[in-house]
Amino acid sequence: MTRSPVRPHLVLAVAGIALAGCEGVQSALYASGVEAREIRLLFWVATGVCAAVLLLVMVIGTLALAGSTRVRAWLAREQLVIALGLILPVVVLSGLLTYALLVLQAGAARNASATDSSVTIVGKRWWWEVVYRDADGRSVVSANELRLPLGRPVSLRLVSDDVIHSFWAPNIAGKLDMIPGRVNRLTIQSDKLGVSRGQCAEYCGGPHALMAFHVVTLPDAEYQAWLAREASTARVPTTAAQRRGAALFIESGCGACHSIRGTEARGTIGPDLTHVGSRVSIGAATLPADAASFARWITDNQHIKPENLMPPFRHLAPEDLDALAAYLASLD
Amino acid sequence: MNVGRFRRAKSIALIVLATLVSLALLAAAFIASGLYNVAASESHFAVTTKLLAVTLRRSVETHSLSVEGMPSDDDLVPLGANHFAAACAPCHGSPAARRNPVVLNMLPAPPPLGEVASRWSPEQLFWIVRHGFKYTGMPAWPGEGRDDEVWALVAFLQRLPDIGEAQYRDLTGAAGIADRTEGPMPAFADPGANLARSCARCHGAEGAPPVSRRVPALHGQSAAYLERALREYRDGTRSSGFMEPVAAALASGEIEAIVEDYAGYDRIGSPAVAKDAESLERGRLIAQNGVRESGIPPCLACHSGRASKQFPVLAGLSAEYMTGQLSLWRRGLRDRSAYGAIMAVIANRLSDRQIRDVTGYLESLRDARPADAPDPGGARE
Amino acid sequence: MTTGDSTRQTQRAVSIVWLLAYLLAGPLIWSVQFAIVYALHAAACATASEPAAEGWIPLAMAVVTGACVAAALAVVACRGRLNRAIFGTGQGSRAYDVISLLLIVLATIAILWSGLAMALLQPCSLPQI
Amino acid sequence: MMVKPDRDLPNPGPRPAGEEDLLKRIWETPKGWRVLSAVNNTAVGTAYLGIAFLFFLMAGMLALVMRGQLAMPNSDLVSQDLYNQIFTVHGTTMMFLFAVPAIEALGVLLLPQMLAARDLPFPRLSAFAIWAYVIGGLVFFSTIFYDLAPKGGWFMYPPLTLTEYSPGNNADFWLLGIGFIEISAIAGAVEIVVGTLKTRPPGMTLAKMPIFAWSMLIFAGMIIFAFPAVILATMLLEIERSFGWPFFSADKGGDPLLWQHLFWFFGHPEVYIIFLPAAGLVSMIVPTIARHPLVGYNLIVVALIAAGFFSFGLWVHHMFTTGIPALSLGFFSAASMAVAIPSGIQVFSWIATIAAGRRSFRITTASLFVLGFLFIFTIGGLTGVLVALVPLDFQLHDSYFVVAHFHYVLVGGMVFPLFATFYYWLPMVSRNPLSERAGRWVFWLMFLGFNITFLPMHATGLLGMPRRVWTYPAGLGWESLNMISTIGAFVLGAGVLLFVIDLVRRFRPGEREDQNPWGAGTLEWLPADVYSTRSIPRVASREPLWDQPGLAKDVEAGRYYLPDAPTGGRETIVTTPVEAEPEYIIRMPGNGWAHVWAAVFTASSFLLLTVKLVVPALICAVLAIVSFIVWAWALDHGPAREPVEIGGGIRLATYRTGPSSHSWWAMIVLILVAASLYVAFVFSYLYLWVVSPEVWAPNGAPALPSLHWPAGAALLLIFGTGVIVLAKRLLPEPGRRNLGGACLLLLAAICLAAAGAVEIYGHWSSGLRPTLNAYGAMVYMASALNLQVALAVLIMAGFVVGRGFAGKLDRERRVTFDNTLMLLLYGAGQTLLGLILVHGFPRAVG
Repeated sequence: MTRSPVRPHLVLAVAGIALAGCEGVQSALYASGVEAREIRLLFWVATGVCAAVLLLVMVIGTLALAGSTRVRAWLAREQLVIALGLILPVVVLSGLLTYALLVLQAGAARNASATDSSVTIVGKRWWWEVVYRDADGRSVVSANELRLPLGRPVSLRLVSDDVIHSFWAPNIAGKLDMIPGRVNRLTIQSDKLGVSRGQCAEYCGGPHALMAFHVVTLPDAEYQAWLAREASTARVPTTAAQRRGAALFIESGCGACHSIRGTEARGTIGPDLTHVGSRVSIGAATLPADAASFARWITDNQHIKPENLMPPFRHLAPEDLDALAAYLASLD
Repeated sequence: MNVGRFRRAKSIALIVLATLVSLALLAAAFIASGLYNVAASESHFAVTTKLLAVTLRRSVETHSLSVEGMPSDDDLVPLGANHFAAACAPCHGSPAARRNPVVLNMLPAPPPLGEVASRWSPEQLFWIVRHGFKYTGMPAWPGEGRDDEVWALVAFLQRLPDIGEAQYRDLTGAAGIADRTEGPMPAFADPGANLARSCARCHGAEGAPPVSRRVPALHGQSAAYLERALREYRDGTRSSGFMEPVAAALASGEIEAIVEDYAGYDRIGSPAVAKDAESLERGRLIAQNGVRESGIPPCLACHSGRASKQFPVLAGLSAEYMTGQLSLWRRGLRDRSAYGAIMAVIANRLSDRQIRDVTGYLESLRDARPADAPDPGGARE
Repeated sequence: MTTGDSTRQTQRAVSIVWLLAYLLAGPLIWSVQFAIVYALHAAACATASEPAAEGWIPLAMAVVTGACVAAALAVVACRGRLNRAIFGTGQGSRAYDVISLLLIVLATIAILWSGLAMALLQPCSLPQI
Repeated sequence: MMVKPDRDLPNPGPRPAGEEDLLKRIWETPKGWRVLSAVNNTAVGTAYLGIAFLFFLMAGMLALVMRGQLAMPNSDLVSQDLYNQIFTVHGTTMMFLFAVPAIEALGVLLLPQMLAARDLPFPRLSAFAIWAYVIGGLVFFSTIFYDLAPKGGWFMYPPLTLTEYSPGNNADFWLLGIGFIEISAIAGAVEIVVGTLKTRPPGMTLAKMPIFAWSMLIFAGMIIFAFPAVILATMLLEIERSFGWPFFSADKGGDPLLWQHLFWFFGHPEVYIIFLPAAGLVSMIVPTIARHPLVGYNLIVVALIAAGFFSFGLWVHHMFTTGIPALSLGFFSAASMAVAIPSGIQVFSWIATIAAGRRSFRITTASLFVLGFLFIFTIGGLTGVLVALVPLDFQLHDSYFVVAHFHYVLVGGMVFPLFATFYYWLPMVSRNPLSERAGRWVFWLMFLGFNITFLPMHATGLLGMPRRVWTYPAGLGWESLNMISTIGAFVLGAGVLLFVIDLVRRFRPGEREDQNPWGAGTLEWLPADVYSTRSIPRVASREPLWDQPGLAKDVEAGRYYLPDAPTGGRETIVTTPVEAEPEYIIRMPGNGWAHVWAAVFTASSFLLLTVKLVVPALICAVLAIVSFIVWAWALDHGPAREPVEIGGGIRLATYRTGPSSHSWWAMIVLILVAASLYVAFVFSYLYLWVVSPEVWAPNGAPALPSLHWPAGAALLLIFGTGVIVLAKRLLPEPGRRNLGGACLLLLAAICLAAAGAVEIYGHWSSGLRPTLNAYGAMVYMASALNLQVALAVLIMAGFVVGRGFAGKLDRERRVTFDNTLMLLLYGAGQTLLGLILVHGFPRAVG
C-alpha cells in the first residue's frame, strides 16, 4: 500500500496514542495551543493565589481553635473580619479579575483580527462535520477530525444542525458552544505537531459521551498537501476485495447517507467517507480507523455507540463484510 | 361478654374451614379416581352447556371492552374472505360448503358462522378471532401483533350473513380454488399442489392484481427478496397470521419455484388513485432526496431495483400496504431480521404526514427508478 | 376602623419600606447599574450593524456607571438626614447604619469592578481566547 | 452585655389551673391516620424534613450507581439510556426535591421556635405545600423505575428537550416535578416573609433577629424574584412541547439561549437560596458552642444581603461559553467576584467567634460538621473564583472540575450544615440526642469520603473529562482518578448509612429532658410543648437566654404575654415589622382536611395532564378549586370579639384589615411573584426581538391589529377600575346584607377577563397565530399570562359574592374583598402594561 508523504507523522502520533495510553492527549494541562497555554498560566497563577488563601484560612482557623488566649483574643475582633474578610478579598480578587480580563481581551482581539473563517465545524448528533475551504474557495467536507497547520491561526465557524453541542479541544483552546440558529467563532493556533483529542462538552442526549474527535497538527506544507488530497476524489479500489467492497457499498444502500466523492454515493446524512481510511478514528473517535473496526462498526454500531443514528447492517456475509471493510480502510 | 363473642366467632370460623377442607378432599378424590369421562362422544350436562355458554359470552363481552380502532374500508372484505376460505371454512363451513362430518364430531363442534355477525359486535368478533377459545379447538391468531389482519377477517364476518353462495364464490374464486374448501382438512395443512394458486388467491396471478390494496403485488419483485420474505415468515422473524401458516407449509424447493414464477411476471402497478399534487411533490422529494434534517435517506437509493436484490422495489406497490408495513416497523414488529433492523431505524424517523406523502408518491410511480430522479446527492445544498 | 387608625397603619407599612430602601440602597444602585450596562451592551451589540464602530456604547456605559457611583456617594453623604427622615429622632439604630454603609461599600466595589471590565475590554468583540 | 432582669412582668400572678391543659387541647396533634390533617409546625415541619431527607438518600443512591458505572472505563454496569436518566433525576432531586424543601422545612420547624411564636401565620398553607410536594416528588422520582424518567439533564436545555429530540412523556415528568416545587416554594416564601416580619416576639426588632431568621427572610425574598423566572421558563417549554409555540426553536425566530437565561436567572440564585439559610444555621450553632455572641452580627447580615443581591448578577457565568460578547461576560465575571466577598466575611466572622469563646471551642459532632463545612466550603468558594475567571471557565466549564466545584459548594455549604443541624437541634424534637460516639464516625466517614470523592475530580476535569458522560475510553489518564472518586463515594455513603442507623435507633419524638442541652442563647431553647412556649416573652437582646436570667422560668410559668387562649382557638401575637410592638392577635386555623384534598387534587390534576388525560385532569382541577374554596371559607373570621388582654395591660384586636393584616402582606408577596413573572416575560419578549427582529410585525408577521382593539381593552380596564371605587362604597354596615359591592367586584373581574379576550380576538382576526413564529407565540403568551391572573380574580370574585350571600361580608369583615381587589388592580395594571408592550413596541421600533 502506497503512503502519501503526510502519513508518517500521523502514523507515529496514532501509534503513540495506542501504545502509551498517552495521558494528556485530552487535557487542559498539556497545552499545545496558544490559547490553552495562556489559560494554563492563568490557571496556575490563580490556583496558587487560592491555595495561599486556603492556607491562610486554615492557619487562622487553627489558631482560633487552639491558639493561646492572647492570640485568640486578638483574632476575636470585628477588625479582623473586615481586614481578612473584606479588604483582603477585594485586593486579591481585583488582581485576579484584572489579569483574567486582560487575557480575555487578548483572545478577543486575536479573534477579531482573524478575518477568514477557513473551517466550519457542524455539531451533529453525535459526530462532527468539518468543512475546510481550500485555496480556491472550494469546500472540502470531512468529519470527526480537525487538521491544523502548525503555528498558523485558524478561525473556526461553529454551528449546530440539531441540539446544542460544545466544541472542546482542551490541549488547543477552551470550549465554545454550537447553538442552533447561531454562528460562533473560535480562533485557535496549534504550536505543537501531533495528535490530541477533544470531545463534546455540552450534554446533547444519547451517546453524548461518545462524541469526540481528534486534532492533528501538521507542518504547514504537509497540511497544504493533505488538504489538496482531501479535496480530491476517493482512491479507486485496487484489489479484488476492495472492488467487491466498493460494489457492496453502493449495493447495500450506504450511499443513501454517506458520500464517497468520485462514486455514486452522495448521501449527506452521515459523515463523508471519501478519505475515511486516512483518519485517526471512526465513529467520532470511538474506534481506530482500521479494517477490523469498520467491520465491527457496520454490524455492531448500536452496541459500540448506543442510540447513534446509523442502522446496524447485520445481513452481510462475513466475506462481504471483510470486503466492505477493506474498501473503506483503503480510502486514504 | 366480649370473650364469649370471640369464642363464637372462632367456632364459626372453624366450621367453615372444616367444610372447605372436606370439599377440597372430595374433589381431589373424584379427579384421582378417573371417574370423569372426557370423551368427546359424551356431551355435557345441559346445565354445564348452559353455564359454559354464559361464561364464554360474558368473558368475551368483558374482555372486548378494551378493543377499539376498527378500520372501515371495503378493501378488507375480499382479503378476509380469502383467508376465511382457506383457514376458517374447513371447520366452520361456508356459504358454498357445509361442515365436514369430521368436524361435526368435535365437542364443542365449530358452529356455522352465517349468523355470527348478529350475535357479536365487531369488537367482540375481533377479540374472539384474535384470542381464540380455551378447550374448544378455536386457535388464537398466529401472527404476533398483527391486529390489522384480524380486522380483515372481522370485516368479512360482518358481511357474511348477507353473502350468498354465488357472491362467496365470486369473492374467493379469483384463482378458481374456492371449491377446495370442501376438502376434509384445512387447506394450510395440505402441502400439495396448487401452491401457486394458493398464493394467487390473495396476491393475484400473472396479469391480475392482488385482491386487496393491503396485499402487495409480488409481480416482478426480485426472486431474492421474495425468497427472503418467505423464509422470514417461515422462521418467525416476520409475523403474519396470513403468511406464517402458508410459509410454514412450504418446502425449500417449493419456495424457489414460487418466487421464480412471481419474479418472472410483468410488474403490475396499482390502479391510479387521484392524489393531491402537493402531497405527491412532497413525497417525491422524500423518495428521491430524503430528508436530511430528520436523517431520512432517499427511499429510492435502495428501493429502485438498482441496489441489492434483497431490497424490494417500491414503485407501484399500494400505499396501504406500505403504510401498513411502516407501521409494523414503528411498532417494533419487523426489526428481528437483519434487513428489517435497517428499515426499522428509518421508519421511526418518518412522521405520519411524511409516510402519507411518500407512500402516495411511490404508489404513483410506474418505473422503478423515475427518469427525472436526481440522485441522493441532490439533498446537498 | 377610624381614619386615624388607618393612617397610622399606612405609616407603619411605609416605614418598613423606607427602612428596606435605606438598608438596601447600595445593592439597589448596583442592580440598576448592572441591569442598564448589561442590557445596553447586549442590545447594542446584537442590533447594531457595525458594532465595533459604535463609540457611544462605552461612553453611555461609563456615564451610567459614574452616575451610580455618584448616587452611592450621595447616599453616604446624606446618611444622617435620611436616618432622621426614616426613624424620626432617636429611633434609629446603629446596626441599620452599619449595614447600610457596608452594603454601599460592597456595591460600590462591584460597580467599580464592572467599570474595570469596561476599561479593559472592547465592547461587542467576541470572547475568544 | 447583661440586661437587668425585668421584674415588671406582664402577667406576674399565678396562672389559673387548667389553662395549660386548654392550650394542650387546642394545639393537640391528632392521633392515628388523622395525623395527616395536622397543621402544627412541629409535626408538619418534622415530616417535611424527613421526606426531604428521604429524597436525599434516594438521590444519593443514584449517585452511587453513577459512581459505580464510572469506576472503570468502557463500563456498562448501567445502560447509556438509564445513566442519562439517572444523572437527570439525581440533579433534579437534589436541587428541587431535597435542598429547597429541606431549607423550607427547617424554616417551618425552627422559625416559630426562634421567634417564640405559637406557629407561622399560614399553617395550612405550609401543610398544603408539603402534601403537594410529597405526592409530586414521589411520582417524579418513581419514573426512574419505569424508564419514564427525564433524560435531558436537570437543566433541561432545549432544543434537546423539545418534542423533536425528546419524544414521549419523560421530559414532561420533569416539568411536573418542578411544577410542584414551584408551588411549595412560593407557598413557603409567603409563609416565611410574613412569619419573620409579623410574628416576632415583642421587643425583637429587625436588628435583634436571630441570623437564621435574617437568612430565611432573604431566602424568601430571593424565591420571590428568582422562582418566577423558572416558572415562566417551564411554562414556555411545556407550551412549546404541547402546542408548538416556537419560543426556543431557532428556525421560527425563537432562541435556545432564552431558556438558559431564564433558567440560570433562577438557577444561580438557587445556589444561594440553598446556601444562605445553611450559613444562617452555622451562625446560630457557632456562638452557642463558642459560648460567645457572634462576632460581627451586622457584618453577617451585610454578607447575607449582599450575597442575596449579587447572586442575581451571576446567571450568565453558566453561559460563558455560549458566544456572548466579551464585555458582557466581563460584567458577570465582576459580579461573580463581588459575591465572593460576603462569603469571606462570613468565614472570618465564624473564625473570630470561635476565637472569642471564653473556653476553647467544644468539639461535638455538630461542631465537627461546622468545622468540616468551613474547610469544604472555603475550597468550594475558592474554586468558584477560578470558574468565575472567564478564560479559565472556557476550559473548566462543563468538565468534572465544575462537578467538583459545585459539590464542594453545595455539599459543603448545605449538607454539612444540615448534618450539624441534625446533631444540634435534634434534642428539640426527640427525647434522645444522637450518639456522639457514632457521630464521630459519621463525621469522619463523610468528611473523608467527600474529599476522596470530589478532590480528585478537579484533576479529572483539568485532564479533559467532560460532565454528564456515561462512559469514557481508557488511556486518557482518567482511570485511577475515577476509581478513587468511586471509592470515596462509597465511604461517604457508609457515613450517611451509619447516620441513618443511629437516627433510627435514637430518634423518639417527644419532649426532651434537658431543655437547653448546649446552653444556647436563642429562644428556640425555651421550654416548649405542642403550643410552643407557654407565654411569649419580651426580648431585649439577641441572646435573651444568656442576657435575661430567669427568662425560661418566667416564660414557662406564663408570666409573659398570651399565657392563655383568649379567643378559644389557635392564635399568636402579630407585631409590627420593624420595632416588633404587639399589634393584634392573629387567629389561626387548626387541623383540617381541605388543604390535604386541595394538594391531592392539584397533584392528580398535574399528573393526569402529564400523561395527557385531559378530562380527568380538568375534573381534578375543579375539585382542587372546590377544596381551596372550602379551605378559604373558614379563614375570614371577622371582628367578632372585643379586643383581648395579653398581659401587661395590652389589649389587642383579634381582626385587622389593610396594611397591618397578615393576609394583606401575603397578597403583596403573591403580587410581587406575579410581577416578577411578568417582568421575566417582558425580558423574554424584548430578548427574542433582539435575537430575531425579522419575525416581528409588521415585517415578519401580519400587521398589528388596528389601535381600536387595544383601546377597547384599555377602556374595559379603566371602566373596571372605576367600578371598583363604587364597589368599595357599596359594602354594607356590619350586620346588614348588601350584595352590591361584591357583584360590582365580580363585574370588574369580568371586565378584566373581557379585556384579555378582546386583546386575543384582535390578534386572531389580524391573522396572527401563536405557532407562526416567536413573535406570535410571545403576543399570545402576554395574553395568556393576563388571562391567568384574570381567571384567579374571577374565581376570587365569585368567592366574594358567595361571602356576601352568606352575610359574611361587610365594611369591617372584608379581607377577602380587599385581597381580591388588590389582585384585580394588579391584574389591570399588568394587562395595561401588556397592551403597551405588545401594541406599542413593534410600532415604536418598526
